[in-house]
Amino acid sequence: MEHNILEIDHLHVVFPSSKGETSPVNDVSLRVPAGKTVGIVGESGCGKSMTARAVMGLIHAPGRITEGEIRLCGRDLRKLSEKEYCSLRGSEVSMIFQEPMTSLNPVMKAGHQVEEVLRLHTDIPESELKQRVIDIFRAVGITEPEKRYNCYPHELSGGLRQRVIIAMAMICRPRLMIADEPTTALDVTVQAQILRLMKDLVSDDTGLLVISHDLGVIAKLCDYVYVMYAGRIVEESDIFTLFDDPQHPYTKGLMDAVGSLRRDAEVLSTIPGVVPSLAHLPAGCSFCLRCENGSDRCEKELPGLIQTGPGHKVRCHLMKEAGQ
Amino acid sequence: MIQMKKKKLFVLILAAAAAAFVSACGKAPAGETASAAESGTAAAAETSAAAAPAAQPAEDGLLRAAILYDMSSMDVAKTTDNYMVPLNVFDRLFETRMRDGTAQVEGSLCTDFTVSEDGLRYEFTLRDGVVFSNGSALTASDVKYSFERLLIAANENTDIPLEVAGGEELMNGKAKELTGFEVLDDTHFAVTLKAPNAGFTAELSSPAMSIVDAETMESVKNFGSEPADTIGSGPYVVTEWIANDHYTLEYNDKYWGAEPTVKKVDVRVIPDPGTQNLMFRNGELDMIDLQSLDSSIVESTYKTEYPDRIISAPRVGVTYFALNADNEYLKDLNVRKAIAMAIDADEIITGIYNNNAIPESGIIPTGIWGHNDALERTAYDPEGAKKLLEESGYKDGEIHFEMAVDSAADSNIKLTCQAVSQMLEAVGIRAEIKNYDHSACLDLRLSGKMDSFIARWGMDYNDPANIMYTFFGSPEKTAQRSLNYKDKDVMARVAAASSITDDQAREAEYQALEQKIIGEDAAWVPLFEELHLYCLGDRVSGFTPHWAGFSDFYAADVVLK
Amino acid sequence: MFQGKHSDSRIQKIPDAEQDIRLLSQLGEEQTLGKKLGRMAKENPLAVISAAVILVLILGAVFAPVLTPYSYTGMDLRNRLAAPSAAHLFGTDEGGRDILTRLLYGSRISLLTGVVPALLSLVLGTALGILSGFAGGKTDSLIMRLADIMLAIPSMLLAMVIMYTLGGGLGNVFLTLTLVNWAGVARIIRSETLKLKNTEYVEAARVIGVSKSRIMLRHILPNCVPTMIVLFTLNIPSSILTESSLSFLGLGVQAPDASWGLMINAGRQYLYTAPWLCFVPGIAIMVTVLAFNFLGDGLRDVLDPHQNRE
Amino acid sequence: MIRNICRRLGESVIVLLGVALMIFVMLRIVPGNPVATMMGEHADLAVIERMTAELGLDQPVYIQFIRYITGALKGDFGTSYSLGKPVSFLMGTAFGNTLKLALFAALFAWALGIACGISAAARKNGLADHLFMGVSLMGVSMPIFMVAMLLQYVFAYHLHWLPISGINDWRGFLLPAVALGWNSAGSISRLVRSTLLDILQEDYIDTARGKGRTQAGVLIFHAFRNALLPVITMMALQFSSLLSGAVITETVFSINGIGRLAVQAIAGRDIPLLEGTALFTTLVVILGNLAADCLYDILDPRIRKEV
Repeated sequence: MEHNILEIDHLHVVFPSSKGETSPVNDVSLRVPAGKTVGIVGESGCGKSMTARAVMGLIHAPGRITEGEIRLCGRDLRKLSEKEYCSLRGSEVSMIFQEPMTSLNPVMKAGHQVEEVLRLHTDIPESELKQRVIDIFRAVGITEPEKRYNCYPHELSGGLRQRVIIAMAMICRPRLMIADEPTTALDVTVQAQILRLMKDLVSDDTGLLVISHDLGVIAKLCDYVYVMYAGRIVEESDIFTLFDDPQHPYTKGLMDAVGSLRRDAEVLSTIPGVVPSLAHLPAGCSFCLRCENGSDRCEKELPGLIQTGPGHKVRCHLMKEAGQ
Repeated sequence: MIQMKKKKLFVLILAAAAAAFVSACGKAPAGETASAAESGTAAAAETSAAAAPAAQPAEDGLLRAAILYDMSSMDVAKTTDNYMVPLNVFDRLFETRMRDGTAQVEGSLCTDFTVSEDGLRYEFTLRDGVVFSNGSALTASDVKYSFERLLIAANENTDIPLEVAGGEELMNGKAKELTGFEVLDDTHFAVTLKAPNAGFTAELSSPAMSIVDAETMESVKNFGSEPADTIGSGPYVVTEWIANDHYTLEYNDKYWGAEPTVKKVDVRVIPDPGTQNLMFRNGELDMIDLQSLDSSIVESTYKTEYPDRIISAPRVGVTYFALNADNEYLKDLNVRKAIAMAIDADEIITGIYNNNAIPESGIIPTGIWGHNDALERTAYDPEGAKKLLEESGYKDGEIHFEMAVDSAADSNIKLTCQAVSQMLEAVGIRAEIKNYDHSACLDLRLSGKMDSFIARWGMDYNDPANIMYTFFGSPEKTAQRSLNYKDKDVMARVAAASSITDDQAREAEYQALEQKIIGEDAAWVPLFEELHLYCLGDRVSGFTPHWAGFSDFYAADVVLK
Repeated sequence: MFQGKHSDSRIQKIPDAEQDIRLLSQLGEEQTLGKKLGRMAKENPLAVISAAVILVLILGAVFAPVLTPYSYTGMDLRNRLAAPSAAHLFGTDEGGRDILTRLLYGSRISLLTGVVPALLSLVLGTALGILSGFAGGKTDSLIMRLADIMLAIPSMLLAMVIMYTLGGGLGNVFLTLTLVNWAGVARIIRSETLKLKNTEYVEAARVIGVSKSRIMLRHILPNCVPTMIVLFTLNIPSSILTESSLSFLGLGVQAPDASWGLMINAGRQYLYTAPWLCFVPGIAIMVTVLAFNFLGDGLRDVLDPHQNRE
Repeated sequence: MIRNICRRLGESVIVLLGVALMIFVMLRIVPGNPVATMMGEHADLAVIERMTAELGLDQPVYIQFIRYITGALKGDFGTSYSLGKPVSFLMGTAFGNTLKLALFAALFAWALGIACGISAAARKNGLADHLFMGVSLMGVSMPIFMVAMLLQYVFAYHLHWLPISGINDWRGFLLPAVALGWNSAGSISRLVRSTLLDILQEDYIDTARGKGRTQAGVLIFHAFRNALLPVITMMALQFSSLLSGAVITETVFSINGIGRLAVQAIAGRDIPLLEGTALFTTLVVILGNLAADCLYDILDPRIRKEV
């Protein structure tokens, strides 16, 4: 079995709040094999960003990880001291955040913000730093990199800012890169360029974890996908099976909502109802309220992840074990 | 990149410093019992302050003193509140010295003088061989110049030279020189007065009549600001003066008199009494003027720690409660009498001044020639005061007037105001305290519209006229003191009293006037005469303060160990 | 909105609008002020304690005559500077008056003198600060030069002018303190405004045509609240202490009456021999400042949208 | 930027003239005659009138103002009535001491203030946060004379580490600087904490943490730089107030500074000295605020693009 860059087992993240404890990440397990791009898809608020933050150890107080293991290239991140975690962030694992407009420090030059990563994690002499940044800028497709080096974030367009953030994330060649909604804030043309750029990032001993609610992005980038709903993984499979044969009702709903050029539906279909608030989740399958063939067994009893095919698991009572 | 460890260290140091700082001030400072009343406080009975630095040996003759406010000028013609330089750098024809309890006028530059039958013409003989610090001889023409310059400059101290014939004319520019002053030869001169004045020699001993060197004065533009130009014949010369910081006096080896033990005086401007207190107890000052410290501190600190080193001398003068006769209520004699009966001066003396004051009953204070011990005081009788007010038809609380307080006055005076205000309230008179800053307060008093106030008048020379004439000499003078005393002929008699030649007759006249003004008319309520306390450092063995209890003193009178 | 059809078989069944609105409302119920304060109480006990302390101070001020037997001006020259004892809980001052009584009576003046000018200068300073920061150009220069003048004029002289023209009442103390303090507040709020003026959401609001005054009120002012609360709490002690120096000029409270500032200044020379004269009012001021500070912080955490993001 | 500064300096001349005129007008409203105060107890109305006329104080205000301004332009700021020395000389010596004291105090205040502010913000509502808040608020609510006298008592009198008063060597500046600075440190730390808490919510803070910055590194190199604007303004205000003299600290530690001169000028209605100290304070306030405004452009590029 190829070795995995990232292994998450039964991860639980808990947020104490005035209305009792909520758990945006509930018993999540996933793998990012070397050389592969893995996606997490789901509506906003389903816990996908929280999972990514858990890996980076950037969960906002008062949230905290209560159970589960996160291993990066075999090292259990939860056992690291703050100092070790800091030396890891940006060099071994890096993250591209969602909002390019506000993810760069407004009072620091773009070039300096990228240079900072090198200064923190490498001992490249001061003189060479600027050149390395200009090279990475050119690599991520930033035109006139020397000029952009001295620009401030407010002088750059959204696309350019996202490229600077990507440059920042990849400059130290991290083993794992996490992209949280990398293209959401960008217009379509720039989106395509960014996606192509991210495709080339993955090499055989690194991994890419992409988080998005946009199935188009997932389809273009990912080899293997996890579908999350209300803090839990409801379906996981390789990209082709997922699109050809979505089994979990929620995944099917998502697929219908996307609509495709093949079907000429004038009106896109939607999933009735709304994502339940994490505070009062039903005991059983959290999708039961919105599921057409939701039965009372669904409501009471939490279905486990059933293996319905090679590399394909679904969390739904209706599924039958592969081969039965 | 700052590691977290270093920051934690920094925080710990900060916390430790804060803790030490808080605990140190929490317990009452070492050596002091908390208060005179009872000592059952949390004051740690730690021994007195950590060993003060060893006092330097006294042979270098250095005396370290401190003052609260810097002098504004070294020229006595331009200032009346700081006499340190005039007393030590210049000489006068006469000096007033405290000899076994009474102030005596003694010859200084004058060795002898004769007075004519009608008391108008004085002939003086100057001491021979006296030279200024720049070597030029002190002659009669210098004395004449010293009289004339006061009238020509015509600012503060003009009332003494004005008594000389021709003084008025010189001041108004009608005459070129002081006609009443004849220079007979280098060491003899004669002065003719406009009217006989028995206290003339006493007046010549006041700091204003310091003798300056005529030659230097001609060449110097702004006399009194540069130490180099300040040429006198006294025991010291000013070697350095940095405004608002310090000035230094050093022994003038050309001085004609006996050589004092103090060779150098370093006077530093220390505006905070608390700081002076600490510096003295830390051995950085050789003497301290306790006037500005609250008497409770003097009692609890100095009287316990340095019982044998305290010098006390009366601050010759009187602290009085002035009543403005123009005020609608205070113009009524009964109200003024009731006020006098309502104030218990003894309570104030014991409570606020810890017995560092002598009760006064009239205008001419204790220690001044002409003081009348026999003048009986208005007895403290609040019930009598209430009855008197009722008889005069005043309802309780109807009488109200303002008691002005100068915010620059020292805390004992302010406390006295509050005590008096409360005593008056007890008899139904509302005297509301209103603070004024120094200039506004003076302005209001000069305008004659200040209802009532408590202040201290310090005597400048040993003669009753210095207070009687200043307060009751003329309608303008009494108006400027916001007393507005009404009896014109009494005021005329006060003005005339100065020229009575026979001492007994003059004394009897002043005492009769005092009985009329205070006894009958109750123009003001005399309270007490403060004692001026000083404390000597361990390098000083003896000190005789100025006869009138000034804060300024003759450095020559300090004896170092 | 949420119309639209499902898969082909259920084209006609378009969910009705009310059901969706009801469901949507569950998402984030609009938090009424009462609920917010309730939440603050649970999450931030310090703010609650502070509110209680402020209430106690106000009650102490109001019911002062009931609480102590002594009169606050009654002098007892035999019992000067007595240390704290059973008879006098906080001891007596230089005039032999009971310090606890004067503290309670003094709180009437000092609480007002602390809070009112701080509030007035906050309102005046913030308004002019935001206006000058946001408008820029001529208005900015005019307001800032006015601020420079107010900062430069010696405050004691200003106090005296006000006293001799408008009289010495407490109102004029507030006026003086406000005139002295507002310039500092204006400059700091202006710097906040300059920073906020260039943020994306303010420019976005400007682009869609929101009027200038609305932008100032809806976008810039709420974001200045944290700094405003800090400036407010910092101005309280300085106003209380400055009041005593005004009293020396004849403005406001006069000697036998009590205020915390006056008590501390009167106790100055007895600091080494009778430290409680200074420490008791000093601690009272500090307790007041801490109370307003924690209450301010508590209010800010609740009201500030940033803070309570899930 | 340069054009902006020149315009500002032009405006400042108007402010200076405005203040100078206001002082004259104010002194006419407020009672108290400089000559009477100078002469004190022995003041005699006749002599006062004559001296007042001599000094030209009985002239209408605008004539006095014009005469003062023409004199000032020629560098002659008149002679102080109460101290008898030229105002420029008095201000010269006093300014030296006040400047040194201001620098020592500002250094101490800002170092302590910023360190406490950042540490308090780092652990919001933690023990450190409340400890620093208590210390800073104690500083703000204790009058300066108390801090000064207690420091003097403990460190100078008791422990003999530092001189009780006087500034003949640098050690003399330490205690006054701490006394003066403690109050300013309290304000700075409160403002730094509050602005930092705001900025820590921003997204670029997560980016910085994502780059591997430690908590302290994020606070100082990213968060604090964005919090500087209001902090710099408060520092400018504090420094100009320090430069216009701290009369209480100067009194307790016997420092011949501008503060004492200014108070003496007001108390004695000493017009030349009062004008001198007031104009000096105005200049210091103008330059302080101008420096702060220029720093805005350097610190926050978004503001710079407007100029």
